Amino acid sequence: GCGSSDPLEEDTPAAEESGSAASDAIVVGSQAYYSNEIIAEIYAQALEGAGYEVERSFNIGQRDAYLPSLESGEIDLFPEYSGSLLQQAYDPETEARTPDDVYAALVDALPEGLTALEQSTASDQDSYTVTAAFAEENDLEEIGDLADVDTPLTLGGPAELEERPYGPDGVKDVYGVDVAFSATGDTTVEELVAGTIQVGNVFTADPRIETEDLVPLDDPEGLFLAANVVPIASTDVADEIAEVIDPVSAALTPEGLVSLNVQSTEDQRSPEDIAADWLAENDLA
Amino acid sequence: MGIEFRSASKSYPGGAKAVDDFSLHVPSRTTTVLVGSSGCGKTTLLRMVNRMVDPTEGAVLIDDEDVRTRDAVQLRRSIGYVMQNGGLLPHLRVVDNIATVPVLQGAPRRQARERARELLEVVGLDASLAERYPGQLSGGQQQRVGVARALAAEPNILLMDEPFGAVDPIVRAELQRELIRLQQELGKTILFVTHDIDEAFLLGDHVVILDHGARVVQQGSPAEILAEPADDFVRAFVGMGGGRRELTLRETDGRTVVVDGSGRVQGVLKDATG
Amino acid sequence: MGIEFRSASKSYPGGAKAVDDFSLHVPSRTTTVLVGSSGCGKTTLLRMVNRMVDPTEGAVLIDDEDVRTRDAVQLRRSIGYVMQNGGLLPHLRVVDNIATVPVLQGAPRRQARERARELLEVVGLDASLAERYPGQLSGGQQQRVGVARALAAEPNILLMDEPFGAVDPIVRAELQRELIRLQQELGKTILFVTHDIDEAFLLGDHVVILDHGARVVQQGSPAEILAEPADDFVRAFVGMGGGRRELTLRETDGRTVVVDGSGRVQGVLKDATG
Amino acid sequence: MTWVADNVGLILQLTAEHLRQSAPPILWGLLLALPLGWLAHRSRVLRTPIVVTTGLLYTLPSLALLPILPVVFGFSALSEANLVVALTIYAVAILVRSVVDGLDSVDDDTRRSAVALGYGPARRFLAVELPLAGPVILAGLRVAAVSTISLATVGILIGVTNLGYLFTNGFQRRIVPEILAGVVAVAVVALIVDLVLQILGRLLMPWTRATLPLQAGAPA
Amino acid sequence: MNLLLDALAWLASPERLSGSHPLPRAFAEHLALTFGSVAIAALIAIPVGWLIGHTGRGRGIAVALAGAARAVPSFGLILLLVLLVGVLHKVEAAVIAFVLLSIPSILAGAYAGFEAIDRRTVDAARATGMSEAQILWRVEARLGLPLLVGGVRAAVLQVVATATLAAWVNVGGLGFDILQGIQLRRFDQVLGGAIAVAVLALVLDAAFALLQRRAVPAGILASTSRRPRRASRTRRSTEKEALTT
Ligand SMILES: Nc1ncnc2c1ncn2[C@@H]1O[C@H](COP(=O)(O)OP(=O)(O)OP(=O)(O)O)[C@@H](O)[C@H]1O
Ligand SMILES: Nc1ncnc2c1ncn2[C@@H]1O[C@H](COP(=O)(O)OP(=O)(O)OP(=O)(O)O)[C@@H](O)[C@H]1O
Ligand SMILES: [Mg+2]
Ligand SMILES: [Mg+2]
Repeated sequence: GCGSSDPLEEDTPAAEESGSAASDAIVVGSQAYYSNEIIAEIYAQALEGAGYEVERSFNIGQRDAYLPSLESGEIDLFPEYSGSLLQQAYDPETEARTPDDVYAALVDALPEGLTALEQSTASDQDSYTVTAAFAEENDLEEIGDLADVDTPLTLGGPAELEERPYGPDGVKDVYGVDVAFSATGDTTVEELVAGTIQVGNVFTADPRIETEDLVPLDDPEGLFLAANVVPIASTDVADEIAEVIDPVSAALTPEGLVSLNVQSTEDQRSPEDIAADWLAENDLA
Repeated sequence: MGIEFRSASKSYPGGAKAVDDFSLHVPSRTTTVLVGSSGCGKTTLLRMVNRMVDPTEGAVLIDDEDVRTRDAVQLRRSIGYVMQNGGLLPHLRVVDNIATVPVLQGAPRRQARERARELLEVVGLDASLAERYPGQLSGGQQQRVGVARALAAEPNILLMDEPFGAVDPIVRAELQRELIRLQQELGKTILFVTHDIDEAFLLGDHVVILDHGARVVQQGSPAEILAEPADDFVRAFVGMGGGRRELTLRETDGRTVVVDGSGRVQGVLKDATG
Repeated sequence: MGIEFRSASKSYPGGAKAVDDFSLHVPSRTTTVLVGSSGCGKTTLLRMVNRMVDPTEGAVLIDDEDVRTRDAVQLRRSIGYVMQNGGLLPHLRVVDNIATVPVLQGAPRRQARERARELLEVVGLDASLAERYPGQLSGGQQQRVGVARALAAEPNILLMDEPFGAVDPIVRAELQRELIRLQQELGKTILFVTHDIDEAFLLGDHVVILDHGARVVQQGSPAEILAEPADDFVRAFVGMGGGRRELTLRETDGRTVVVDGSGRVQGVLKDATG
Repeated sequence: MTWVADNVGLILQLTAEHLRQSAPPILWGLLLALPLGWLAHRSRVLRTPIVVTTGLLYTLPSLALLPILPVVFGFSALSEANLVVALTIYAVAILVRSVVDGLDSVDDDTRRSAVALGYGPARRFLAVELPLAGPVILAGLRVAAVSTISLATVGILIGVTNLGYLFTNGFQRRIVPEILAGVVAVAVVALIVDLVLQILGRLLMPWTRATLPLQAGAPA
Repeated sequence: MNLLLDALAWLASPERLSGSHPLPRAFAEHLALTFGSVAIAALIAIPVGWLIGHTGRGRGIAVALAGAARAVPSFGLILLLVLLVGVLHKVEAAVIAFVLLSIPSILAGAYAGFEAIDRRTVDAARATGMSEAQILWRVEARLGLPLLVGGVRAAVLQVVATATLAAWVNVGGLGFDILQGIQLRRFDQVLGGAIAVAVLALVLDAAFALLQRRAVPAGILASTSRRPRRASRTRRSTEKEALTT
């Protein structure tokens, strides 16, 4: 098998990309998450508008999968979420919780070759969310209120939530809430609505919080870190592209991000169209 | 009485007529042999009798009754059928193969098996073979089991479709002798198909030579046919074309040998009674 | 000259001796037929000649030269081999099948094909068959193509392993006549294998009757063997056991017919020259 | 269905990507399976290990194989090579069997006939056995091609974008037509490739359909 | 090698018996999914396959449909069905996808089993006076069983491997550990989960191989052990001769 890997590797995009990165194209990456892809597309179009040559390397999976490529310079720019990146990649034990603290900690924690550009006010952070009906019935406002619910609770979320610091163990430690866990993956909201789980790990920018009448519970103890949208760039190009990207971050508001998501899921528009319109609306085109 | 073909024809979809207007009377308790080259329609004729094939025109009658008035499955159970390879069911033991039809007809299995064992002897096989599977028998043995199975339901009619075609010449000769013996004992109405003219002449009381479309070229007793071949086709078929049946005598080493038209020695004259 | 077996033996791993101390001289330009029942070692003998089997003891010589001194692949190309089913390569057109060996030997394809077309005629086939695949030929036609292919490299020796075993009797008779004609024209050294004693007597200048382990039971011309069967085995084998070769004469309808031991009519006497 | 109409370009582009990614594993699979199958066919000793090992590969779940490959082979986690290697492994698993069966299916008389004619071993393999094993190998190749194309969609789980993108993206956005388009596009691509292989087989192996029209169809 | 050891350690760890997805339960779920789907597929495919095999009709259509079914990507189909039928029926959605995945192999096994029977055997059965139902049940179904079991075996293997995808929609089974491992970059867990699936597949494969052997009618076994074995030995050694020359 090893002998045959050489010819195979020749035509891999990774090899091409590192070659073309040298030839000045900016490689923009994104997670395999539609909302993240829209932000990445906005970066890409903004850069193109500013005359950069851009290569898109979108939908490249989970953080741990793409981070090495980002650090190695295969990818030049990536829309990230401050708290998630900090906690999952660089400092699981961090005490920072507020947007500014987290951002500061992240800037410190980032390795040599990576630079965090200005963060945006828009955030898409983890939350513990319940249906409005359930919240009303049990008088829920913050996560800690779940401890008083006398029926057994099941927490739904992606498979890895089980092992995260803010997972079932975290909520027990911080709020004294006992929950069972169910790996609901991409169907968390559906299961929440269907009642098979009572608490869901939902991203705060998910438009269905609005449309499905869900309530993210308050997190006074800081179980979750702030997760503001922050562009992570290769240090090589960071200064150069900051001129283009910083205004984008400045223009991206929390409501704006939800609205971008709504355009994707409700209006079923393509990321290109959404990005182009948004840039035009914000006079960034 | 016996089997009667009345202007029977059969066309298969998309093919020419396999059997074209065939008429023949097969008398009870005789052996009639249909002989002809490959594809001339012999099998089709045979199968008309037990309704494995229904004629597209004309009719086949058994004891003056049109077979089409009878239920095909019941009819088949009442007629013995022997195929080229014995046609045994490979997953049943010899004894159960033989007992197939009686069991299908509702006979108690035990009794049917007992009878099957008796039949093994009738066809000249050792009773010890009863518990074997067909795959454990030689070709010749399988053939005998096929005959035994055909006899199991005590049919009046036996249809035999090239039953000895697949066994080697020595075994074949033995099986032929055995069949002659059996027929002398049992006196069934046998309709026998072969493409070997020698076999036809050996076994048949009556021989029917067929050309394509089951056209009857000549019929009669073996001696009649040999003495007066109807035409060149028959002549060629019975081997006279190559001179095989035109024999002369020659003296060799003080014996009289019989030599055919191409100079091949056919045998030795036992005693030269004119 | 010719082919010589010198005390050749062959044991297959795990089996008894397939050929045990076999010696025979096959003279040039004659047809020698090896005849014997199934499994007696005929094929093994034949394959010793073109080194598809190497004897475990003894030797096989062609024109006084041990075949083992020759390169097997080259040797095979120089010897014609005809198998039971023709052994044609199903993925090559008839013309390319015939041209196989010349092409393997480096002849220009075009020229080899031209020669192949000529050979089609030699074996009595229409040139229009050249572009067909073997699957589109009848058994008899395939057999002829097999012969044509064996002739293509102009070999002195032809090995024929039951070449006509798979075709029906009429076609078989035709092929046999054709082979006799061809041999009269070409005068090859033919080693022919069959288990049909009639075929052996028809084709062989010299007939070798074999028992298991390729033991030579008797050899000689057909007439010699018929006149003086060496023992009961030969007698049974040539059919005298069943009385098939013990002929008597009988008058029927003013003709003299020849009848064998079991009462079966063998033919008509042409003129009763003693 | 307006989603489909609005995104024809995307679908076509992903389809092209998909084909580009699936073709090499199919070819590599065949190229690797031929010698392996030949060995297994030829050697009694190697037969069982080869057939069992390749069969075992087939039982590895793709979901697991894909992320493990970069760790084992040291490819970049984003490299398309991961997908290509994984799919090649599955193709080999299917094809080795077919190659063995195909070579086994070559009539022994034909093989002997080739020996008797004076074919040397190598030439016999290439000019006689391989072509005659062709129909069975082709049948395996068709299965391998269809399953490779269908399986390639899992690539999206390790960041290789192809038609599988429509599944995960459509699922996140709850756009049924998007997923449906992906499913249909994959099936259509697979069936077209299957058809192409079938036609190719007919062109390359004309003798397989050359039989006597009636004589062959005579009843038993 | 290290990774493999880690994976084995992961598998052997006592923690596998606790947590939200204990390994034994995952095995049970995986098996239930597999056998449930294959059983449903068998109920559909066997009668249809037998009918095709017995009558010789409809083979073209069946082959085409089975080909199309093979071409449908299971992953996409599961996601599609979950969206369509809703999360409350996600198990059904996954089962439908796996049923579709199983049908082609079982169908092919069913009719190929019939087709592989010597036509003269069926002909003989008919000529001795068996009704069509008797032929189908007493002769064809019996003689076709080994290939049918082979088809079921192939289906089971495919579903076992593919059922890992069901974890994506939270249906359980051994896929969960793999999926979670991927997200957490815990390769010992990913490989451990993969090994668990592979072992399950191998055990099932071996069981079915045994079943397939048992399905061969005694008469066929008896004859193959007597005659053709000699023939095949003959063949092998002739090949060796050819090899050496
Ligand atoms: N089911 C069928 N469909 C189409 N054609 C058929 C069918 N059965 C037989 N035929 C054709 O009918 C003709 C007669 O066939 P039949 O089997 O009766 O010949 P046969 O004399 O028994 O030949 P053989 O000696 O080869 O057994 C042949 O040309 C054959 O091809
Ligand atoms: N490759 C082999 N391995 C083991 N035994 C073999 C092999 N080839 C032949 N034999 C055995 O050697 C004996 C002679 O075989 P051979 O093929 O020469 O017989 P034959 O006279 O040609 O028979 P047939 O008329 O059936 O073709 C047989 O008992 C056969 O089983
Ligand atoms: Mg017939
Ligand atoms: Mg032989």
